[in-house]
Amino acid sequence: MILYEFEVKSILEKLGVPVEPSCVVSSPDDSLLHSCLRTIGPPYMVKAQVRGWGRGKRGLVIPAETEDGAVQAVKELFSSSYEGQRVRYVMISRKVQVRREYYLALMLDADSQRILLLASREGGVDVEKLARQPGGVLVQTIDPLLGLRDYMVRRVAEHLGLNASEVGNILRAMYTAFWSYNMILLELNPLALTDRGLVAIDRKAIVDDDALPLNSNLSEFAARLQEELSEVQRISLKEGFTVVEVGEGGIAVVGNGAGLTMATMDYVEQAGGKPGLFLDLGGGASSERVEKALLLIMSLGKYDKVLMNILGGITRCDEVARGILRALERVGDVRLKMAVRLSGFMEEEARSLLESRGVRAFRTLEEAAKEVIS
Amino acid sequence: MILYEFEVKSILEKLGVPVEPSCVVSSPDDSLLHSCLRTIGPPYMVKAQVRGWGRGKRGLVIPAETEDGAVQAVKELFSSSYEGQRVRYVMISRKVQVRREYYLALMLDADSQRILLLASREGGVDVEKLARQPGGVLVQTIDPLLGLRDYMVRRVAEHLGLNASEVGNILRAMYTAFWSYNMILLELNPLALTDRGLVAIDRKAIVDDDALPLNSNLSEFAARLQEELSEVQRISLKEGFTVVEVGEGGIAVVGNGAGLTMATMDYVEQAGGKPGLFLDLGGGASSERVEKALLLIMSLGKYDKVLMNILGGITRCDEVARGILRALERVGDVRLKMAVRLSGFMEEEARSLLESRGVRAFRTLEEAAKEVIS
Amino acid sequence: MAILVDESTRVLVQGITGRQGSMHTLEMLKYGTKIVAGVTPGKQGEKVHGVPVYNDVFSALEEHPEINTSIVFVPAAYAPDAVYEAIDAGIKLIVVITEHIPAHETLKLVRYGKSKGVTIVGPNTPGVISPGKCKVGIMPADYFAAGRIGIVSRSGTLMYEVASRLRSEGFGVSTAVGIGGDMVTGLSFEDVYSMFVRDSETDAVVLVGEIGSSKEERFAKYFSELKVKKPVAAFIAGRSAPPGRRMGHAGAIVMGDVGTYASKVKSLEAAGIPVAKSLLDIGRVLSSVLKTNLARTAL
Amino acid sequence: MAILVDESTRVLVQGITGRQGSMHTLEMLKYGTKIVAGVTPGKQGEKVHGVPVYNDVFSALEEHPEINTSIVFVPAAYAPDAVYEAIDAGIKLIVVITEHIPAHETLKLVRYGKSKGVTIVGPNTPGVISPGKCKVGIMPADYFAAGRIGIVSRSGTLMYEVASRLRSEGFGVSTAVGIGGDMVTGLSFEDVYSMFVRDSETDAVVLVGEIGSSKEERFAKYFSELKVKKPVAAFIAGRSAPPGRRMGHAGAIVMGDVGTYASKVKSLEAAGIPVAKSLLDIGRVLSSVLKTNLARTAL
Repeated sequence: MILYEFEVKSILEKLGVPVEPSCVVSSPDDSLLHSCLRTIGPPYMVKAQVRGWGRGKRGLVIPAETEDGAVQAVKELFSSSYEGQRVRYVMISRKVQVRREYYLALMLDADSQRILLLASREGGVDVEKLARQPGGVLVQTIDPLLGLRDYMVRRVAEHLGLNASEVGNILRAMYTAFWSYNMILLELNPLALTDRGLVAIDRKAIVDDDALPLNSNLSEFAARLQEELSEVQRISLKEGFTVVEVGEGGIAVVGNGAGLTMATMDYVEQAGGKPGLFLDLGGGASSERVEKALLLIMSLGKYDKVLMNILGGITRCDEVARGILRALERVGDVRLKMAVRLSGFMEEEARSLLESRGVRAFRTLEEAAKEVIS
Repeated sequence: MILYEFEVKSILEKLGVPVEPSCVVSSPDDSLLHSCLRTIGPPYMVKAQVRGWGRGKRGLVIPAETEDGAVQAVKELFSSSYEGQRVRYVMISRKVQVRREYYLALMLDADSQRILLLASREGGVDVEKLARQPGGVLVQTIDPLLGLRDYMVRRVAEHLGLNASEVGNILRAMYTAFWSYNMILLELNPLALTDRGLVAIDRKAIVDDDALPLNSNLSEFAARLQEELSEVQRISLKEGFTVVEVGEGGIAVVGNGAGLTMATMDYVEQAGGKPGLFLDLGGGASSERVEKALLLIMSLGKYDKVLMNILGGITRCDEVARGILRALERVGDVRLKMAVRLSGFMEEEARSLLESRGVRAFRTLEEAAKEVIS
Repeated sequence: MAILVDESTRVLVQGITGRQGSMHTLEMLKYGTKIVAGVTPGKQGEKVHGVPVYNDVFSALEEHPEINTSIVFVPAAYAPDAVYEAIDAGIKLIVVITEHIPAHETLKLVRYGKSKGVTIVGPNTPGVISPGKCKVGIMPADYFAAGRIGIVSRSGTLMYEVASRLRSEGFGVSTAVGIGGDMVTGLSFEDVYSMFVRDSETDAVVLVGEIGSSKEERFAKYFSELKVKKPVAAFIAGRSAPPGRRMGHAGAIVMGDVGTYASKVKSLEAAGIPVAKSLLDIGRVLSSVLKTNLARTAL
Repeated sequence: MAILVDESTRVLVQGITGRQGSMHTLEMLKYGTKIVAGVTPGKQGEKVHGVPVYNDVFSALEEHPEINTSIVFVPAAYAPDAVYEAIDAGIKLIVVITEHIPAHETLKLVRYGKSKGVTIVGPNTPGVISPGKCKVGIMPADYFAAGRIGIVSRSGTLMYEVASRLRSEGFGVSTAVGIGGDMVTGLSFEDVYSMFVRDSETDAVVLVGEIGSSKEERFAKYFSELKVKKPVAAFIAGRSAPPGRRMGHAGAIVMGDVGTYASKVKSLEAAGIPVAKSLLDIGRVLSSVLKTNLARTAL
């Protein structure tokens, strides 16, 4: 889950990272807006809160010199959208006089299987460019059993040409946040040098979805996300499905396991079919979950064909078959063309269940795919 | 440094370990004594506070049923001594109704180079006996990079037949204390099971002397120890000497390095001499420190001979020689018979310095020892 | 020989009384795996399909010192603790079936395991099977015929699919290893491949990858620098997937443009590893590497 | 060959601008040790006896990738951090001269080093010397003649004394290692001895111990179970010391009655290791083990 900037700000602020004064409104008519503007005082930076990057380039950050200008900017942002999503929150910050911008980040790197601390003398959008120059970005590895050590702080401070104790306070807070909130990524970009020292004026974080049910520090943020979900997303999250719209095709590809479902989709495309939806049931799907997945697909109204590829194992084929039959019963008159490939644990039971109700079950992916592509 | 029981109690109490009500007085006339007794209420356990073990066996723990009895006990304890030291503090505790006694300890084990968590179903003095039976004491290793994990808590609770969440709270507090106060040993003995759950009614800890100057959590305890030191101990601590009275002999053995000084003392004894004092100067002794060490020995008035064995390296022989000469100058008319063996870094300079003032410097330990033994 | 598990494997099942633990204990026993004990706190004295249950790993090991492998079915919230216990008790191979363990937990766990010389398979893995010898996992055994091809896969069901296609084309498997689908796993492709290279019963390796992360690219680099090799054929899922999102600037800094299907295929092919473009092609590609490479890589 | 340090050793001095660091840098240079760089935060660009100084270990290694050994003179409060930096930068042998590092810090440090395959000598050690080849330490070089006897010692100055007695009786040293006098150290007697056993330039080992802890008893047990051995002669300081205090019940539970002079001598002798009863005796005892044992332990 990508956190909102204002959520990350509140985490960092609690941990003692210097930030600018700001407030957040959830509509242009928010009763807090005017008192907020007065408390903060001009000049302002008015920033749409979005779950993603590239906000600046899309005009979703607007500077304003006056209260009126800020009100105008807030209105404008609430009528904007970001990747098809309407803007739900707008943050109004005191605009800070920046002498220089830096970049600081912590990330969990899947490849090196370490935590990486990244630091650059150039904040903002130039970081990626800078990274291609040798020595442009300092990459310091942090061993998870050791944690952040003083020598790392010294190296970063040295690289940035900044005071080690100030940088140390920020890094220690970041490292604490990283673990306390299961952050896979935490970026301060830019970290601004002002006349009063360092201020983290923009910040982003991604938290590990697997930690959401386990880490109570995250419940507030998880609840906010929950409210924003579409029906499809809500069901997917609840049932453990991964659902991705992959194109304009009419074939929904369903499988158990991400790799298998992807490979199935790849095959459909190679065989000339047009996949439109990817749905991974996850491991050990029960009949209820299979039923829900199919009802979900039907509810979207975009797909006229379903190719389901199930390899039994932790998943029982007969459970899958029962789920299919229950879904078909529920919707009654079905326009959906359905091809099921089943193999593995309880395969024969599944096949006879399905065929007793006139649903064809194939032994190979090739046969099943042919059915929906033709 | 061995902490006082009341010091350990205050640490554990802050960390949430259940303890009995108690207070500490520093003299039988302490103005707090009566209000203390009233607040706690009878029956009482009156306990001398000593830096060591075996208090019970020496009659330094006295139960009292009434206020008067407790006052009596306090008086008695203040007139007692422990290993030659007068009792400086007495703790009055509410006597707790004990259903069963357990033993819990954390120690830094030099040999396995791990932290050991020890747990026994039998508290009090039987622990050592119990340890000889297989399974009598549970020994759980804790990896310092991993820390205390839930499975360890479960194992201990299981072994003791106690509730895991109650034991867990105590163990987590102990583990925190162990690291926050650089404890080499922390013992709850006994940990008592009462009608209101577990209560740590006696507790001991040793902290690492090397942490005293570095860990501010320890300053309060270090300051208390400082007040109790004799002049010799104070100087030794300040200068980094290790001074031990080893017997009734008149020879003070001085060396640079514990191993060398011990070996020198061993040699003296084998050659028929009677060592009385062991003094390790430590590494890199300056002339000032050598001077102070010699003045210290003279101030004790018990030793008429000094054998000094110095191997130069990090220590400069000429510095040692200067220190000797300065000490001799200071005391003027010296009764002390002094034999010095010097070897290594700046040996020749040292030898000529000493001999110019009539102090004999030997090349071998055998010769030097002969001088003081004869 | 095979790798990781074989006839000498003696298994402890952690979380044996749970639904999954119990069901797969039975399946493994049916396959012939030597399961000697199980653990569930508070259930000491019970039996699951005849296997005795203990409260903790230490107690199980006291009674069954022959245990050399553990399989973990404990739920995500408690799984790390279960694995730490197994590591500290001295078990050297731990297969973690559990999914949804937070990545931070796994990161520490894997690092700790490595520091103690412990091999962790998973988490979120179907496990390991050496057909005809031993299965420590949840994979349907029928898909895996015994033979001389090693399989290493990030994905579970896709590994079954690949195994079953190999079987239908006459290839058997020496050992199949699911390294697990999570961000952080105990084993990398490189780790497993190097075991196959040393295994006298493996002639070639099928690598089953997917888009995302740079695990395949890293393997390609490793492979291209190796001196002693066995032939490898690869399959990568996700050719038709739309591009995923990157992790902000940090992702771009650290990973560059890797992780896509194109990047993976390019890296592997540049290293001399042919990539089957379709599931149907795997057998053919494998046959081709076996023919062309055997001569120069025979050990 | 020798062990730990030899002609191929390239040294980084951490804390080079301090009094001790600077003085011993000079001494080591005089001995012929190849010191290629030093580190003191904030002093980059300076030189100490001609050795360039860097702000951090990573910078030093960038300029001098040949560094394979570090010697640490950093004060106790900062020494652990310095060692962590050296470990993380990839240096595989670290000699920690610093004394008074709290035991908890050393415990973590040593464990961390081991988990990364790093050898830590010390803390509170005089260091390591392979006479005629390389000295990474603070010992007075004159005491150590080159030869074929390995020395391993807990104590610093006592190690010099023993070396000088060996020299005066005609024995030279292959390598002398001070494992350090602290409670927790990076190397044990066993670790160093096993290196000597593998070293073709070492014929026998002199073990210099002292009372307290059970390091000597553990070595005796280890030695008695070894198959391939070289002769050992021991000396233990503290025969005349009054008994020390034990660490409460826990000490008794864990250690029993070990740690005394009598216990150490008994354990060593039972394992077949003769103990010199006096400093004057070491040469004779060493000669005797060389004669009686060489035949059966020649490698």
